Amino acid sequence: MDRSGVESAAVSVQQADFDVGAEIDRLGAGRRDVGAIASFVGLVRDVNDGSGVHAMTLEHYPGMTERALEEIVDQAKARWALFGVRVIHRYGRLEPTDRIVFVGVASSHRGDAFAACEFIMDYLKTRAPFWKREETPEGARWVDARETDDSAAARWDEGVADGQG
Amino acid sequence: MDRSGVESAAVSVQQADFDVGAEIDRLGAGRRDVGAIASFVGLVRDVNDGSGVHAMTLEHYPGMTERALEEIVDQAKARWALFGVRVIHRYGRLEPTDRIVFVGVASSHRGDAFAACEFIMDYLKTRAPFWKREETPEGARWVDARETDDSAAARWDEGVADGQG
Amino acid sequence: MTTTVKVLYFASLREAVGRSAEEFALPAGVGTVGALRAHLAERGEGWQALGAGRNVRAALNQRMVGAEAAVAAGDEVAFFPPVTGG
Amino acid sequence: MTTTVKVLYFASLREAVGRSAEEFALPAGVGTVGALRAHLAERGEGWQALGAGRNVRAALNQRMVGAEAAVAAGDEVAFFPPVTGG
Repeated sequence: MDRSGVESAAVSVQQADFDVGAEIDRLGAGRRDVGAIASFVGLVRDVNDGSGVHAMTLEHYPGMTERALEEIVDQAKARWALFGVRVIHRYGRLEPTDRIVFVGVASSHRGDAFAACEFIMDYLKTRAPFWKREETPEGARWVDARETDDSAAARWDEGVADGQG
Repeated sequence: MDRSGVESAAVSVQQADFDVGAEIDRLGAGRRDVGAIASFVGLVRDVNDGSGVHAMTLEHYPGMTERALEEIVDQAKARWALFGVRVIHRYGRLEPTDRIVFVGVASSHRGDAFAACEFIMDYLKTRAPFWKREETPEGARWVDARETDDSAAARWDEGVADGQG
Repeated sequence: MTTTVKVLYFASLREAVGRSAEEFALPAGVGTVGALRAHLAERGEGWQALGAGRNVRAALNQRMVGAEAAVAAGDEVAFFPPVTGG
Repeated sequence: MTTTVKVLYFASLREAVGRSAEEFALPAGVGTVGALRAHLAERGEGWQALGAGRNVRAALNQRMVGAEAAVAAGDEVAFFPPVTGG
Protein backbone atom coordinates (compact mmCIF):
# COMPACT_ATOMS: atom_id res chain seq x y z
CA MET A 1 0.00 0.00 0.00
CA ASP A 2 3.01 2.24 0.34
CA ARG A 3 3.43 3.66 -3.15
CA SER A 4 6.92 4.99 -2.62
CA GLY A 5 8.66 1.75 -3.52
CA VAL A 6 11.17 2.39 -0.76
CA GLU A 7 9.51 1.32 2.45
CA SER A 8 11.10 2.29 5.75
CA ALA A 9 9.71 1.10 9.07
CA ALA A 10 6.43 2.88 9.70
CA VAL A 11 6.40 2.04 13.40
CA SER A 12 9.00 2.35 16.18
CA VAL A 13 8.57 1.54 19.86
CA GLN A 14 11.61 2.82 21.71
CA GLN A 15 12.99 4.36 24.89
CA ALA A 16 15.01 6.98 23.01
CA ASP A 17 13.76 10.44 22.09
CA PHE A 18 13.20 11.31 18.42
CA ASP A 19 13.81 14.25 16.07
CA VAL A 20 10.46 15.70 14.98
CA GLY A 21 11.83 17.89 12.20
CA ALA A 22 13.83 15.02 10.69
CA GLU A 23 10.80 12.71 10.83
CA ILE A 24 8.61 15.25 9.04
CA ASP A 25 11.30 15.86 6.42
CA ARG A 26 11.59 12.13 5.77
CA LEU A 27 7.84 11.88 5.15
CA GLY A 28 8.18 14.26 2.23
CA ALA A 29 11.55 13.09 0.96
CA GLY A 30 12.04 11.32 -2.37
CA ARG A 31 8.74 12.30 -3.95
CA ARG A 32 7.54 15.47 -5.65
CA ASP A 33 3.79 14.93 -5.31
CA VAL A 34 3.44 15.25 -1.53
CA GLY A 35 1.37 18.34 -0.85
CA ALA A 36 0.46 17.90 2.80
CA ILE A 37 2.11 16.57 5.95
CA ALA A 38 0.03 16.52 9.11
CA SER A 39 1.74 15.57 12.33
CA PHE A 40 1.17 15.23 16.04
CA VAL A 41 3.50 15.27 19.03
CA GLY A 42 2.30 14.17 22.47
CA LEU A 43 4.20 15.47 25.51
CA VAL A 44 4.28 14.63 29.21
CA ARG A 45 2.32 17.27 31.18
CA ASP A 46 3.15 18.24 34.76
CA VAL A 47 -0.53 18.05 35.71
CA ASN A 48 -3.21 15.41 35.21
CA ASP A 49 -6.61 15.11 36.85
CA GLY A 50 -5.68 17.88 39.27
CA SER A 51 -2.45 16.40 40.61
CA GLY A 52 1.11 17.42 39.97
CA VAL A 53 3.11 14.87 37.99
CA HIS A 54 6.85 14.58 38.60
CA ALA A 55 7.39 11.80 36.13
CA MET A 56 5.66 8.85 34.54
CA THR A 57 6.63 5.37 33.48
CA LEU A 58 5.15 3.87 30.35
CA GLU A 59 4.74 0.10 30.40
CA HIS A 60 3.93 -1.74 27.19
CA TYR A 61 3.43 -5.23 25.74
CA PRO A 62 6.50 -5.92 23.58
CA GLY A 63 5.55 -7.64 20.36
CA MET A 64 1.87 -6.82 20.54
CA THR A 65 2.62 -3.09 20.67
CA GLU A 66 4.38 -3.06 17.32
CA ARG A 67 1.73 -5.30 15.79
CA ALA A 68 -1.13 -3.13 17.06
CA LEU A 69 0.48 0.05 15.76
CA GLU A 70 1.18 -1.54 12.37
CA GLU A 71 -2.45 -2.62 12.08
CA ILE A 72 -3.61 0.91 12.87
CA VAL A 73 -1.28 2.26 10.17
CA ASP A 74 -2.57 -0.32 7.67
CA GLN A 75 -6.15 0.68 8.43
CA ALA A 76 -5.30 4.33 7.83
CA LYS A 77 -3.61 3.48 4.52
CA ALA A 78 -6.63 1.44 3.42
CA ARG A 79 -8.94 4.32 4.23
CA TRP A 80 -7.11 7.38 2.87
CA ALA A 81 -4.71 8.05 -0.01
CA LEU A 82 -1.43 8.29 1.88
CA PHE A 83 2.17 8.35 0.68
CA GLY A 84 3.84 7.77 4.01
CA VAL A 85 3.02 7.23 7.67
CA ARG A 86 5.34 7.31 10.66
CA VAL A 87 4.48 6.38 14.26
CA ILE A 88 6.98 6.53 17.13
CA HIS A 89 5.96 5.73 20.71
CA ARG A 90 8.34 5.81 23.64
CA TYR A 91 8.24 3.67 26.80
CA GLY A 92 10.06 3.76 30.12
CA ARG A 93 10.42 6.71 32.49
CA LEU A 94 9.60 10.17 31.14
CA GLU A 95 9.37 13.61 32.72
CA PRO A 96 7.20 16.67 32.00
CA THR A 97 7.96 18.27 28.60
CA ASP A 98 9.40 14.95 27.32
CA ARG A 99 8.00 13.74 24.02
CA ILE A 100 5.88 10.57 24.24
CA VAL A 101 4.51 9.96 20.77
CA PHE A 102 4.89 11.15 17.18
CA VAL A 103 2.45 10.53 14.34
CA GLY A 104 3.15 11.96 10.88
CA VAL A 105 1.19 11.44 7.67
CA ALA A 106 2.04 12.55 4.11
CA SER A 107 -0.59 12.85 1.39
CA SER A 108 -1.46 14.83 -1.73
CA HIS A 109 -4.10 16.88 0.06
CA ARG A 110 -4.56 18.19 3.57
CA GLY A 111 -7.96 16.62 4.24
CA ASP A 112 -6.59 13.07 4.00
CA ALA A 113 -3.46 13.95 5.97
CA PHE A 114 -5.37 15.52 8.87
CA ALA A 115 -7.99 12.78 9.02
CA ALA A 116 -5.47 9.93 8.94
CA CYS A 117 -3.24 11.57 11.57
CA GLU A 118 -6.12 12.08 14.00
CA PHE A 119 -7.52 8.60 13.27
CA ILE A 120 -4.17 7.01 14.11
CA MET A 121 -3.91 8.94 17.39
CA ASP A 122 -7.49 8.07 18.37
CA TYR A 123 -7.01 4.37 17.62
CA LEU A 124 -3.61 4.31 19.29
CA LYS A 125 -5.19 5.73 22.45
CA THR A 126 -7.62 2.82 22.72
CA ARG A 127 -5.86 -0.10 20.96
CA ALA A 128 -2.10 0.15 21.50
CA PRO A 129 -1.04 -1.68 24.70
CA PHE A 130 0.60 1.10 26.70
CA TRP A 131 -0.09 1.96 30.33
CA LYS A 132 1.00 5.09 32.17
CA ARG A 133 2.01 5.12 35.83
CA GLU A 134 2.36 8.64 37.20
CA GLU A 135 4.48 9.81 40.12
CA THR A 136 2.60 12.50 42.08
CA PRO A 137 3.02 14.10 45.52
CA GLU A 138 0.30 11.68 46.71
CA GLY A 139 2.27 8.69 45.46
CA ALA A 140 2.38 6.66 42.27
CA ARG A 141 -0.84 5.80 40.46
CA TRP A 142 -1.90 4.09 37.26
CA VAL A 143 -3.65 6.49 34.91
CA ASP A 144 -7.29 5.61 34.28
CA ALA A 145 -8.48 5.31 30.69
CA ARG A 146 -10.75 8.14 29.59
CA GLU A 147 -14.21 7.57 28.23
CA THR A 148 -13.56 10.45 25.82
CA ASP A 149 -10.84 8.33 24.21
CA ASP A 150 -13.32 5.54 23.52
CA SER A 151 -15.79 7.96 21.98
CA ALA A 152 -13.04 9.63 19.94
CA ALA A 153 -12.11 6.26 18.44
CA ALA A 154 -15.74 5.23 17.98
CA ARG A 155 -16.58 8.15 15.69
CA TRP A 156 -14.28 6.65 13.04
CA ASP A 157 -16.30 3.41 13.15
CA GLU A 158 -19.40 5.42 12.36
CA GLY A 159 -17.48 6.98 9.50
CA VAL A 160 -16.92 3.52 8.01
CA ALA A 161 -20.62 2.72 8.25
CA ASP A 162 -21.50 6.00 6.51
CA GLY A 163 -18.93 5.43 3.78
CA GLN A 164 -18.30 2.47 1.56
CA GLY A 165 -18.91 0.03 4.39
CA MET B 1 -5.70 35.11 25.08
CA ASP B 2 -2.15 33.79 24.96
CA ARG B 3 -1.60 32.46 28.46
CA SER B 4 2.16 32.07 28.21
CA GLY B 5 2.94 35.64 29.22
CA VAL B 6 5.75 35.69 26.68
CA GLU B 7 4.16 36.34 23.32
CA SER B 8 6.20 35.86 20.18
CA ALA B 9 4.82 36.72 16.75
CA ALA B 10 2.15 34.19 15.86
CA VAL B 11 2.22 35.03 12.16
CA SER B 12 5.02 35.41 9.62
CA VAL B 13 4.72 36.11 5.90
CA GLN B 14 8.11 35.66 4.33
CA GLN B 15 10.11 34.56 1.28
CA ALA B 16 12.55 32.51 3.34
CA ASP B 17 12.16 28.85 4.20
CA PHE B 18 11.53 27.83 7.81
CA ASP B 19 12.67 25.10 10.25
CA VAL B 20 9.71 22.85 11.07
CA GLY B 21 11.35 21.05 13.99
CA ALA B 22 12.43 24.31 15.61
CA GLU B 23 8.95 25.80 15.21
CA ILE B 24 7.30 22.77 16.83
CA ASP B 25 9.84 22.81 19.68
CA ARG B 26 9.13 26.51 20.30
CA LEU B 27 5.40 25.78 20.60
CA GLY B 28 6.07 23.54 23.56
CA ALA B 29 8.93 25.52 25.11
CA GLY B 30 8.66 27.31 28.43
CA ARG B 31 5.61 25.49 29.75
CA ARG B 32 5.10 22.11 31.39
CA ASP B 33 1.38 21.70 30.73
CA VAL B 34 1.44 21.34 26.94
CA GLY B 35 0.27 17.83 26.12
CA ALA B 36 -0.40 18.08 22.40
CA ILE B 37 1.13 19.82 19.40
CA ALA B 38 -0.63 19.38 16.05
CA SER B 39 1.04 20.77 12.98
CA PHE B 40 0.72 20.98 9.24
CA VAL B 41 3.23 21.56 6.45
CA GLY B 42 2.08 22.36 2.92
CA LEU B 43 4.49 21.60 0.07
CA VAL B 44 4.66 22.48 -3.63
CA ARG B 45 3.61 19.46 -5.73
CA ASP B 46 4.94 18.75 -9.21
CA VAL B 47 1.43 18.01 -10.48
CA ASN B 48 -1.86 19.89 -10.20
CA ASP B 49 -5.09 19.34 -12.12
CA GLY B 50 -3.31 16.90 -14.43
CA SER B 51 -0.45 19.18 -15.52
CA GLY B 52 3.21 19.10 -14.58
CA VAL B 53 4.31 22.04 -12.47
CA HIS B 54 7.92 23.27 -12.78
CA ALA B 55 7.51 26.07 -10.29
CA MET B 56 4.97 28.47 -8.88
CA THR B 57 4.95 32.07 -7.79
CA LEU B 58 2.86 33.12 -4.82
CA GLU B 59 1.53 36.68 -4.95
CA HIS B 60 0.02 38.21 -1.82
CA TYR B 61 -1.46 41.46 -0.48
CA PRO B 62 1.13 42.87 1.94
CA GLY B 63 -0.49 44.27 5.05
CA MET B 64 -3.81 42.54 4.57
CA THR B 65 -2.12 39.12 4.53
CA GLU B 66 -0.69 39.50 8.03
CA ARG B 67 -3.93 40.99 9.32
CA ALA B 68 -6.04 38.18 7.82
CA LEU B 69 -3.79 35.49 9.29
CA GLU B 70 -3.81 37.16 12.71
CA GLU B 71 -7.61 37.29 12.68
CA ILE B 72 -7.76 33.60 11.83
CA VAL B 73 -5.40 32.84 14.74
CA ASP B 74 -7.51 34.99 17.08
CA GLN B 75 -10.64 33.12 16.05
CA ALA B 76 -8.95 29.79 16.76
CA LYS B 77 -7.82 31.03 20.18
CA ALA B 78 -11.33 32.21 21.02
CA ARG B 79 -12.75 28.85 20.04
CA TRP B 80 -10.35 26.35 21.58
CA ALA B 81 -8.12 26.28 24.66
CA LEU B 82 -4.74 26.89 23.05
CA PHE B 83 -1.35 27.73 24.55
CA GLY B 84 0.40 28.74 21.37
CA VAL B 85 -0.21 29.09 17.65
CA ARG B 86 2.29 29.64 14.84
CA VAL B 87 1.52 30.37 11.19
CA ILE B 88 4.21 30.88 8.54
CA HIS B 89 3.33 31.42 4.89
CA ARG B 90 5.87 31.98 2.14
CA TYR B 91 5.50 34.06 -1.01
CA GLY B 92 7.56 34.45 -4.17
CA ARG B 93 8.86 31.72 -6.48
CA LEU B 94 8.83 28.15 -5.16
CA GLU B 95 9.61 24.79 -6.72
CA PRO B 96 8.22 21.27 -6.15
CA THR B 97 9.09 19.89 -2.68
CA ASP B 98 9.55 23.45 -1.33
CA ARG B 99 7.60 24.24 1.84
CA ILE B 100 4.76 26.77 1.40
CA VAL B 101 3.00 26.97 4.74
CA PHE B 102 3.36 25.87 8.36
CA VAL B 103 0.63 25.83 10.99
CA GLY B 104 1.37 24.59 14.50
CA VAL B 105 -0.91 24.56 17.54
CA ALA B 106 -0.12 23.66 21.17
CA SER B 107 -2.81 22.69 23.67
CA SER B 108 -3.41 20.51 26.72
CA HIS B 109 -5.29 17.89 24.73
CA ARG B 110 -5.10 16.54 21.21
CA GLY B 111 -8.72 17.22 20.24
CA ASP B 112 -8.32 20.98 20.55
CA ALA B 113 -4.91 20.94 18.87
CA PHE B 114 -6.11 18.97 15.83
CA ALA B 115 -9.32 20.98 15.44
CA ALA B 116 -7.61 24.36 15.69
CA CYS B 117 -4.83 23.35 13.28
CA GLU B 118 -7.26 22.16 10.63
CA PHE B 119 -9.56 25.17 11.20
CA ILE B 120 -6.66 27.56 10.63
CA MET B 121 -5.66 25.79 7.40
CA ASP B 122 -9.24 25.74 6.11
CA TYR B 123 -9.77 29.43 6.86
CA LEU B 124 -6.37 30.37 5.49
CA LYS B 125 -7.27 28.63 2.22
CA THR B 126 -10.33 30.83 1.73
CA ARG B 127 -9.51 34.07 3.58
CA ALA B 128 -5.78 34.80 3.36
CA PRO B 129 -4.97 36.86 0.24
CA PHE B 130 -2.50 34.62 -1.59
CA TRP B 131 -2.66 33.65 -5.25
CA LYS B 132 -0.67 30.91 -6.96
CA ARG B 133 0.62 31.18 -10.51
CA GLU B 134 1.94 27.87 -11.81
CA GLU B 135 4.54 27.31 -14.55
CA THR B 136 3.56 24.25 -16.60
CA PRO B 137 4.64 22.84 -19.99
CA GLU B 138 1.51 24.49 -21.41
CA GLY B 139 2.55 27.88 -20.04
CA ALA B 140 1.90 29.84 -16.87
CA ARG B 141 -1.57 29.84 -15.33
CA TRP B 142 -3.29 31.18 -12.26
CA VAL B 143 -4.56 28.41 -10.04
CA ASP B 144 -8.34 28.32 -9.72
CA ALA B 145 -9.86 28.28 -6.26
CA ARG B 146 -11.42 24.95 -5.32
CA GLU B 147 -15.01 24.62 -4.27
CA THR B 148 -13.87 21.98 -1.80
CA ASP B 149 -11.90 24.69 0.01
CA ASP B 150 -15.07 26.74 0.46
CA SER B 151 -16.96 23.76 1.83
CA ALA B 152 -14.04 22.82 4.11
CA ALA B 153 -14.14 26.32 5.63
CA ALA B 154 -17.94 26.40 5.78
CA ARG B 155 -18.20 23.33 8.02
CA TRP B 156 -16.59 25.36 10.82
CA ASP B 157 -19.33 28.01 10.47
CA GLU B 158 -21.89 25.29 11.07
CA GLY B 159 -19.91 24.32 14.14
CA VAL B 160 -20.30 27.87 15.50
CA ALA B 161 -24.06 27.78 14.92
CA ASP B 162 -24.28 24.47 16.76
CA GLY B 163 -22.19 25.77 19.64
CA GLN B 164 -22.50 28.91 21.68
CA GLY B 165 -23.50 30.94 18.61
CA MET C 1 -8.78 66.69 2.09
CA THR C 2 -8.59 63.63 -0.08
CA THR C 3 -11.45 62.90 -2.45
CA THR C 4 -10.06 59.67 -3.83
CA VAL C 5 -9.93 56.00 -2.90
CA LYS C 6 -6.91 53.81 -3.40
CA VAL C 7 -7.83 50.81 -5.54
CA LEU C 8 -5.64 47.70 -5.70
CA TYR C 9 -5.83 44.76 -8.09
CA PHE C 10 -4.25 41.34 -7.59
CA ALA C 11 -3.35 38.22 -9.54
CA SER C 12 -5.33 37.54 -12.75
CA LEU C 13 -7.41 40.66 -12.15
CA ARG C 14 -4.26 42.79 -11.96
CA GLU C 15 -3.17 41.36 -15.30
CA ALA C 16 -6.59 41.88 -16.89
CA VAL C 17 -6.85 45.57 -15.96
CA GLY C 18 -3.16 46.24 -16.59
CA ARG C 19 -2.35 47.90 -13.27
CA SER C 20 -1.78 46.97 -9.65
CA ALA C 21 -2.92 50.20 -7.94
CA GLU C 22 -4.42 53.60 -8.64
CA GLU C 23 -5.90 56.61 -6.91
CA PHE C 24 -9.47 56.89 -8.11
CA ALA C 25 -11.81 59.86 -7.63
CA LEU C 26 -15.10 58.52 -6.30
CA PRO C 27 -17.86 59.58 -8.73
CA ALA C 28 -21.13 60.95 -7.36
CA GLY C 29 -23.49 58.12 -6.46
CA VAL C 30 -20.77 55.51 -5.96
CA GLY C 31 -21.03 54.72 -2.26
CA THR C 32 -20.43 50.98 -1.96
CA VAL C 33 -17.78 48.47 -2.96
CA GLY C 34 -20.28 46.88 -5.33
CA ALA C 35 -21.10 50.20 -7.01
CA LEU C 36 -17.38 50.97 -7.36
CA ARG C 37 -16.80 47.59 -8.96
CA ALA C 38 -19.70 48.08 -11.41
CA HIS C 39 -18.38 51.54 -12.29
CA LEU C 40 -14.85 50.26 -12.95
CA ALA C 41 -16.18 47.35 -15.02
CA GLU C 42 -17.52 49.92 -17.53
CA ARG C 43 -14.07 51.28 -18.35
CA GLY C 44 -13.73 49.05 -21.41
CA GLU C 45 -11.09 46.57 -22.65
CA GLY C 46 -9.86 44.35 -19.81
CA TRP C 47 -12.16 45.87 -17.19
CA GLN C 48 -14.98 43.46 -17.91
CA ALA C 49 -12.94 41.13 -15.65
CA LEU C 50 -14.72 43.07 -12.87
CA GLY C 51 -18.14 42.46 -14.47
CA ALA C 52 -21.18 41.09 -12.70
CA GLY C 53 -20.73 37.51 -13.92
CA ARG C 54 -17.11 37.22 -12.75
CA ASN C 55 -15.98 35.64 -9.51
CA VAL C 56 -14.41 38.69 -7.89
CA ARG C 57 -13.71 39.21 -4.18
CA ALA C 58 -13.18 42.56 -2.49
CA ALA C 59 -11.42 43.93 0.56
CA LEU C 60 -12.07 47.29 2.20
CA ASN C 61 -9.18 48.66 4.23
CA GLN C 62 -7.59 45.19 4.18
CA ARG C 63 -10.64 43.25 5.34
CA MET C 64 -12.75 41.01 3.12
CA VAL C 65 -16.18 42.58 2.55
CA GLY C 66 -19.33 42.06 0.53
CA ALA C 67 -20.66 44.32 -2.26
CA GLU C 68 -22.82 46.26 0.20
CA ALA C 69 -19.86 47.65 2.20
CA ALA C 70 -19.89 51.47 2.28
CA VAL C 71 -16.84 53.11 0.70
CA ALA C 72 -15.67 56.69 1.27
CA ALA C 73 -12.80 58.94 0.25
CA GLY C 74 -9.53 57.83 1.84
CA ASP C 75 -10.44 54.13 1.86
CA GLU C 76 -8.31 51.36 0.39
CA VAL C 77 -10.33 49.01 -1.78
CA ALA C 78 -8.90 45.86 -3.34
CA PHE C 79 -10.36 43.56 -6.00
CA PHE C 80 -9.04 40.06 -6.62
CA PRO C 81 -10.02 36.52 -7.62
CA PRO C 82 -10.79 33.90 -4.94
CA VAL C 83 -7.62 33.21 -2.96
CA THR C 84 -5.49 30.11 -3.59
CA GLY C 85 -2.76 30.08 -0.95
CA GLY C 86 -1.89 27.42 1.57
CA MET D 1 3.11 -31.45 22.84
CA THR D 2 2.29 -28.47 25.02
CA THR D 3 -0.84 -28.56 27.14
CA THR D 4 -0.46 -25.08 28.60
CA VAL D 5 -1.20 -21.49 27.64
CA LYS D 6 1.12 -18.60 28.35
CA VAL D 7 -0.70 -15.97 30.38
CA LEU D 8 0.59 -12.40 30.68
CA TYR D 9 -0.55 -9.63 33.04
CA PHE D 10 0.14 -5.91 32.63
CA ALA D 11 0.06 -2.68 34.61
CA SER D 12 -2.29 -2.57 37.64
CA LEU D 13 -3.45 -6.12 36.92
CA ARG D 14 0.15 -7.37 36.99
CA GLU D 15 0.57 -5.74 40.38
CA ALA D 16 -2.71 -7.14 41.72
CA VAL D 17 -1.95 -10.76 40.78
CA GLY D 18 1.72 -10.48 41.74
CA ARG D 19 3.19 -11.83 38.53
CA SER D 20 3.79 -10.76 34.93
CA ALA D 21 3.68 -14.13 33.18
CA GLU D 22 3.05 -17.81 33.78
CA GLU D 23 2.54 -21.09 31.97
CA PHE D 24 -0.95 -22.30 32.87
CA ALA D 25 -2.40 -25.76 32.23
CA LEU D 26 -5.79 -25.30 30.62
CA PRO D 27 -8.39 -27.05 32.85
CA ALA D 28 -11.07 -29.19 31.23
CA GLY D 29 -14.00 -27.05 30.14
CA VAL D 30 -12.01 -23.83 29.81
CA GLY D 31 -12.18 -23.09 26.08
CA THR D 32 -12.52 -19.32 25.80
CA VAL D 33 -10.70 -16.22 26.99
CA GLY D 34 -13.71 -15.33 29.15
CA ALA D 35 -13.77 -18.78 30.79
CA LEU D 36 -10.03 -18.59 31.44
CA ARG D 37 -10.47 -15.17 33.05
CA ALA D 38 -13.32 -16.43 35.28
CA HIS D 39 -11.24 -19.45 36.27
CA LEU D 40 -8.22 -17.33 37.21
CA ALA D 41 -10.41 -14.87 39.16
CA GLU D 42 -11.25 -17.74 41.56
CA ARG D 43 -7.64 -18.17 42.66
CA GLY D 44 -8.10 -15.96 45.72
CA GLU D 45 -6.32 -12.89 47.14
CA GLY D 46 -5.49 -10.39 44.39
CA TRP D 47 -7.10 -12.44 41.62
CA GLN D 48 -10.50 -10.80 42.06
CA ALA D 49 -8.95 -8.01 39.94
CA LEU D 50 -9.93 -10.33 37.06
CA GLY D 51 -13.50 -10.62 38.37
CA ALA D 52 -16.65 -10.04 36.36
CA GLY D 53 -17.22 -6.48 37.57
CA ARG D 54 -13.73 -5.25 36.69
CA ASN D 55 -12.77 -3.40 33.52
CA VAL D 56 -10.34 -5.93 32.06
CA ARG D 57 -9.24 -6.24 28.45
CA ALA D 58 -7.74 -9.30 26.83
CA ALA D 59 -5.45 -10.14 23.94
CA LEU D 60 -5.09 -13.57 22.29
CA ASN D 61 -1.79 -14.13 20.50
CA GLN D 62 -1.15 -10.38 20.66
CA ARG D 63 -4.48 -9.26 19.22
CA MET D 64 -7.27 -7.65 21.26
CA VAL D 65 -10.21 -10.04 21.57
CA GLY D 66 -13.54 -10.37 23.33
CA ALA D 67 -14.47 -12.91 26.00
CA GLU D 68 -15.86 -15.32 23.40
CA ALA D 69 -12.51 -15.89 21.66
CA ALA D 70 -11.53 -19.59 21.63
CA VAL D 71 -8.32 -20.43 23.47
CA ALA D 72 -6.23 -23.59 23.02
CA ALA D 73 -2.98 -25.02 24.31
CA GLY D 74 0.02 -23.10 22.96
CA ASP D 75 -1.78 -19.77 22.83
CA GLU D 76 -0.56 -16.56 24.42
CA VAL D 77 -3.29 -14.83 26.42
CA ALA D 78 -2.85 -11.41 28.05
CA PHE D 79 -5.05 -9.59 30.56
CA PHE D 80 -4.72 -5.87 31.24
CA PRO D 81 -6.66 -2.71 32.13
CA PRO D 82 -7.85 -0.34 29.36
CA VAL D 83 -4.80 1.15 27.64
CA THR D 84 -3.58 4.68 28.41
CA GLY D 85 -0.75 5.43 26.00
CA GLY D 86 -0.36 8.26 23.52
